[in-house]
Amino acid sequence: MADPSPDRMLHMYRQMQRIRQFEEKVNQLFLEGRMPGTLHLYTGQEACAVGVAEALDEDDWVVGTHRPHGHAIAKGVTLDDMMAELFAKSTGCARGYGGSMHVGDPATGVLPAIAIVGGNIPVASGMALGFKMQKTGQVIACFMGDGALNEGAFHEGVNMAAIWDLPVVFVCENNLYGASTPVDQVTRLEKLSDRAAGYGIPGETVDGMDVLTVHGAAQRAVERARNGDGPTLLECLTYRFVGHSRSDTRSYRSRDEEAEWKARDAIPRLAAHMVERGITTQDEVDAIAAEVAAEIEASIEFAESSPSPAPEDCLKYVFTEEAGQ
Amino acid sequence: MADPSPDRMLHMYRQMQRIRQFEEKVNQLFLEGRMPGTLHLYTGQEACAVGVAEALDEDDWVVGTHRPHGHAIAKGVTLDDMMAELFAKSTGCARGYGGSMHVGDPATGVLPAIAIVGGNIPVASGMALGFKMQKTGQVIACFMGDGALNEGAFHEGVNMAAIWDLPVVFVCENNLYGASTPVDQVTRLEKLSDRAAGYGIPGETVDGMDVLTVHGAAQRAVERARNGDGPTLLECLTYRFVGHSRSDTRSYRSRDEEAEWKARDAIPRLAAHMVERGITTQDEVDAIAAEVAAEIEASIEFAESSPSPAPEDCLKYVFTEEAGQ
Amino acid sequence: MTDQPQATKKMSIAEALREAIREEMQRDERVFCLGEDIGIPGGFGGAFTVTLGLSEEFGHERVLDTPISEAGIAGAAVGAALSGMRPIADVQYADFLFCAMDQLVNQAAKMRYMSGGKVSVPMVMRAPSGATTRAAQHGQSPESFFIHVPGVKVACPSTAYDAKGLLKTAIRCDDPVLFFEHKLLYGSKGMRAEKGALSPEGEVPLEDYTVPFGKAAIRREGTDVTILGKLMTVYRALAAAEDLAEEGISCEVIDPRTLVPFDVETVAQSIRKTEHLVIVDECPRTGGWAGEAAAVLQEAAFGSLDAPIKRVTAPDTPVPFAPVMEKYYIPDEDDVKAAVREVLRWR
Amino acid sequence: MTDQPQATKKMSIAEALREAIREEMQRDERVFCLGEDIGIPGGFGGAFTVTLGLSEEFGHERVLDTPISEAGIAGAAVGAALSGMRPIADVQYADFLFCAMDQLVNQAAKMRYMSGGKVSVPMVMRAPSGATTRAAQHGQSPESFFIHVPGVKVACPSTAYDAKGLLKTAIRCDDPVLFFEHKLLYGSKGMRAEKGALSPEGEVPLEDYTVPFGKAAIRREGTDVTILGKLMTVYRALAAAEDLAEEGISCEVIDPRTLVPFDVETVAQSIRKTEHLVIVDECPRTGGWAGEAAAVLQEAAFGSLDAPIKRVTAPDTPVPFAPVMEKYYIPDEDDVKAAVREVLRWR
Ligand SMILES: Cc1ncc(C[n+]2csc(CCOP(=O)(O)OP(=O)(O)O)c2C)c(N)n1
Ligand SMILES: Cc1ncc(C[n+]2csc(CCOP(=O)(O)OP(=O)(O)O)c2C)c(N)n1
Ligand SMILES: [Mg+2]
Ligand SMILES: [Mg+2]
Repeated sequence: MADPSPDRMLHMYRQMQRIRQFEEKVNQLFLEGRMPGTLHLYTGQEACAVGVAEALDEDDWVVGTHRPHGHAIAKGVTLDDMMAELFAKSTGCARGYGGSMHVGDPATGVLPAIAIVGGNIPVASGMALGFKMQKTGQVIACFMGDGALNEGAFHEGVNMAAIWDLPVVFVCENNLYGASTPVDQVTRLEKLSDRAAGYGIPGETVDGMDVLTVHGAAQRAVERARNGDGPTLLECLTYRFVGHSRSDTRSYRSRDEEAEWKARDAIPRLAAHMVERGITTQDEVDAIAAEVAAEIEASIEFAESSPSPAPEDCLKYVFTEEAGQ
Repeated sequence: MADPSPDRMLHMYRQMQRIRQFEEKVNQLFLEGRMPGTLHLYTGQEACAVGVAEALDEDDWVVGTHRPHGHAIAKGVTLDDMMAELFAKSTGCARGYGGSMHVGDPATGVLPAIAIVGGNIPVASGMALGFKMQKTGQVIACFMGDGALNEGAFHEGVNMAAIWDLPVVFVCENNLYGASTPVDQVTRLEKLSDRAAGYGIPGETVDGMDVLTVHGAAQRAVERARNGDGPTLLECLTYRFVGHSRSDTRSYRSRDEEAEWKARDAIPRLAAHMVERGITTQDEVDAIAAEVAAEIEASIEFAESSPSPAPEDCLKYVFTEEAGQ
Repeated sequence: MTDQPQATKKMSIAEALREAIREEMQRDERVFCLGEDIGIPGGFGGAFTVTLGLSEEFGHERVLDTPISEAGIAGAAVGAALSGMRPIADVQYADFLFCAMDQLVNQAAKMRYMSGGKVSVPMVMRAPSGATTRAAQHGQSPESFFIHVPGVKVACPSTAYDAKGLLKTAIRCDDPVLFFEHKLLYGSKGMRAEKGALSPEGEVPLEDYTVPFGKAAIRREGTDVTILGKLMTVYRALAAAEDLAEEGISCEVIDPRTLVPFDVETVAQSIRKTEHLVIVDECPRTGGWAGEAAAVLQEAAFGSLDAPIKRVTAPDTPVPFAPVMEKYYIPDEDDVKAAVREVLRWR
Repeated sequence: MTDQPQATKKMSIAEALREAIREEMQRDERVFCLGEDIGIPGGFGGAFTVTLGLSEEFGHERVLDTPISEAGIAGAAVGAALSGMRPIADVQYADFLFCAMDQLVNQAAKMRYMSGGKVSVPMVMRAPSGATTRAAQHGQSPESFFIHVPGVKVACPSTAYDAKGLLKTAIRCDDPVLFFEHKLLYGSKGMRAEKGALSPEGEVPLEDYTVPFGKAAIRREGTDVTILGKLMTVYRALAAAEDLAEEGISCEVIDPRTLVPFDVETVAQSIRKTEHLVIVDECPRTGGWAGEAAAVLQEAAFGSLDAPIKRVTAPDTPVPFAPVMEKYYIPDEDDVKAAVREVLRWR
């Protein structure tokens, strides 16, 4: 399949850099005690979010998981909005109400991430139903981990999307573990995308460490969705380079395995690909990384200088009419 | 495949007659206002319950659905116990606490039926887990309708049974409708047993109007389960000859369709098969039917002359230690 | 109660609900129904006939039959609402809400808050409540669970007028609404009629009107004791009040109409007059709505209360099957009368 | 409190729970654990380390890692219990109980009743509760939902001693028990430690003992006001009592230890002495446990109460993320002190 345009590839590279660097920074801030809450880092999986998001139009949507930074940034939530949210500031994309696990921004087509494993799947189907009924031509990409495939919500949500040919792409990021649990301990399937057959929809498994491969598969799935041919289950084989959450020493997996996957890092891989084809130079690539680093520093400044919500603001936004109750 | 022994075939015939006649009677009692509650009749599907139950040992278990009379009678709950329960008497199999939708009797290996569609599936897997851990060699058959396959509970329960090779047989009675909803409107699959592939377990679709076919398939599935080879999804194609529940005029399906299926009634079919092979005579078959009719009359007498629970008995059986709270 | 417009028609609650849905679907393209067996040609119109005929009128896309997937239904409603639609979802029996609990409690109720107010979830989830000799899994009154879910509103109509007016408010509300209907109040006709049903019919305006959330209705005025009930127990309370009047006891009967928001003030005012409060509820006692109402009102009306607040509720048991036990289980007018006499002994 | 045997060891609540499980698994072959990430070699020992090391000791069959399938887990526990086992299931955060609600409410709680007492479901479902800057879907305190489910018991240990003793009672109980543990009380060590945790350690007997259900503990004696709290709020109440003592206000602090059964009498007796009651609870206010307790106690101690019962609870909102808002959300000692002063103004 033909590569995307050079501009798009460069943009993909920038987006992956944004995610990677954003998370490296927030992890550091978190460990320094400057950032509250908990963190599930996406590091290593960037190609999945970016490959998919770049197959979507601006007014398409995504909905993420408990590990949503990548999904949100890839679809366009700004680093300022992200950083301020993680800093619990009222300039954050969720005004400090959501934090790391619920980042999103309707202005960029990102639903608040849903941190209940599998919980976003029926919601995504519902949104796709809404698109179809309103004939908007929009598509939603619903991200999920390998672990989510065993939730009842997956089953009900995917089946509904299947029978009604809804415009949704189910993206399963199979990073081999659900928290500490190896995927082969919780399913008998070798390929998770084989679950698609149970709903009569296409399933495809691709290299989730190659953004161009993900992008190609996502484009096909998005096209099917937009044409009224219904959902696809797209499995991206990937790996999180880091622990499940802040308190994970990763003793349940081997350092060899980690090294093997890190060698397949999607970010240098795309850079090498582009340099090889003469699409860009290593200098330009390095410049992008440096620009992103500066952006991130700026976002920290933005966040740190932003106001916190007032304590009693916690009473707001329960209902649309504040005085409703 | 070889037929079961003549004795077993005659017993199967008797069991199907028991279910059929029991329900014809309770329906009449119900319409006359002599019986309280609601009813979901199993009429037409008798071959499924009987074919499966006859493949089980006495200390094996079954768990039924909202349409459980057949499951319970097939596994050995007596007509007296059944009738008294439906009459809400304290001699009923659930002492009048459960009624039609919750018939069962642990003494015969029948869990109280679970009337939440799909709700019995995780429970069945759990019981099978208990059998496996205790190395009892027991098996449980879990009945469900075609509609239950779209519940999240199906997905979670079947997957668990699959990954742990649990001794359970999932019996899907596909009677073409979930209440008024045609099965092809709620799934893209032609064969529901194809869902089995999503869990890496065997699936098989059989003629649910032929008790010997069902029995053969059930035997294979029970054997797999007992040998530690895990669960099977057994789809029985069948039909309820009557409405979904007492208040169903069946306007959502055609009388032609009904006639077609009624022509395949499993009860005369087994009788004909046995008579043809010289296993029995029409007279003997008629005698069985007459014996069953007498049994049912006796059960009505038993039920009607049994005491009702006292009103305040409703406070009992919440906890094991009555004074616990 | 809001002023009633001129043209009215006698309707059952099922009919009034159907009217509300029909009018809202005519008024607003975004409104649609989804649920099990709601629109199948020749089908039931839902478990209690509420959507009967609507798929013929509006098409099967807007009266959408779903698989038996309650979490999927609730999630579909959440998502469709987020996309700009106005879904009216339903479960056939309120008991099945437990299958959809994550979607209702963790998603529908929290989406707006988690987004910092940037999204909203205008959906209605209808659920038939109450015991009707169908035993433990088809007779629960789970409305109390939902008053404990910040982010959802809870409506409980007991008359045909309210059924239409409250449902319209619910459909137009930008927040998720749990809408509980009592099986014995529907007045469904034909084979779907319920044994022992009360089926109150009422004059219902044919024009557009709404009943606001959070405004209780005084169903009967009185001076000696306030009785608070909802859904079916409003009628139990009214029957008790009728009988007690003959004994010279004057009862004020109040129907909150919505549990969230709850009109504390109307009840508190009544207590200031009557100095006695009895709460009648079909939910099991412990942790139920009656307890919450008692807790709020003992505070709001402290000093006015001449006696402890008495709760008349279902006991802390599942719903039994046997009609004799079920009758004992459901609070009835005799239970209410006994409670009223008891609180009045403190005078 | 029951008499404490001799040999004891200082333990955190996480350790005490682990001890209870270990001893019960040694004592009774039927006892086993199932849940997510509880037994993976090199793994976490569950979300809060409670099962750490147990799979090494008892094998992976008895410390069974499950798929992420909460309804499946709960159902497996129900079924295994019905087959004669004694499962201890868990969810990683109490918020996920909503995914298993049908199995818990419609199956576990009702199986015995629906069978007319012929079967029983001896299972424990453990659930970590409480807000810890993880926002709306990982910080709920859903215990109040379960007091409204007839057929399940509800335990809420606040000390290491109780954690071990109540969990043993739960495991030996023939009925389903919902067992709520507070995340800030575990005292989990290392990287799994919680920020802002209280982690009370306590002397825990090394021998076998149980703490009975339905017997409240008086955590501090006093004469002016009774404060009822559970889990984390017991400590908020004790801190408030400490401060108020300096103002000359003497508080009695009571910890119910189990919500179902609930020890009304111990609290009522205290009220007869103090004539004032404040209830502190991290559950959202409306429909929460504090309301139920208030409703029961206004009746049980009517006439003794000199002031309305005051509830100090989380507000009717989801759990916010921002720590400043979360601090406002969670009832703390200042809120308790203000409430105590308020009820005492009625003297
Ligand atoms: C319903 C539910 N159960 C459990 C959890 C706790 N939990 C959070 S992430 C996680 C593992 C998820 O695994 P997977 O779906 O593979 O996603 P990954 O973390 O690998 O991205 C678990 C068990 C949860 N958030 N929601
Ligand atoms: C969770 C749940 N949802 C809905 C229902 C209402 N209901 C009872 S039976 C039924 C249809 C079931 O269809 P199927 O599984 O095919 O079984 P059948 O009735 O055909 O035997 C429905 C929707 C229920 N009992 N439980
Ligand atoms: Mg994973
Ligand atoms: Mg069916």
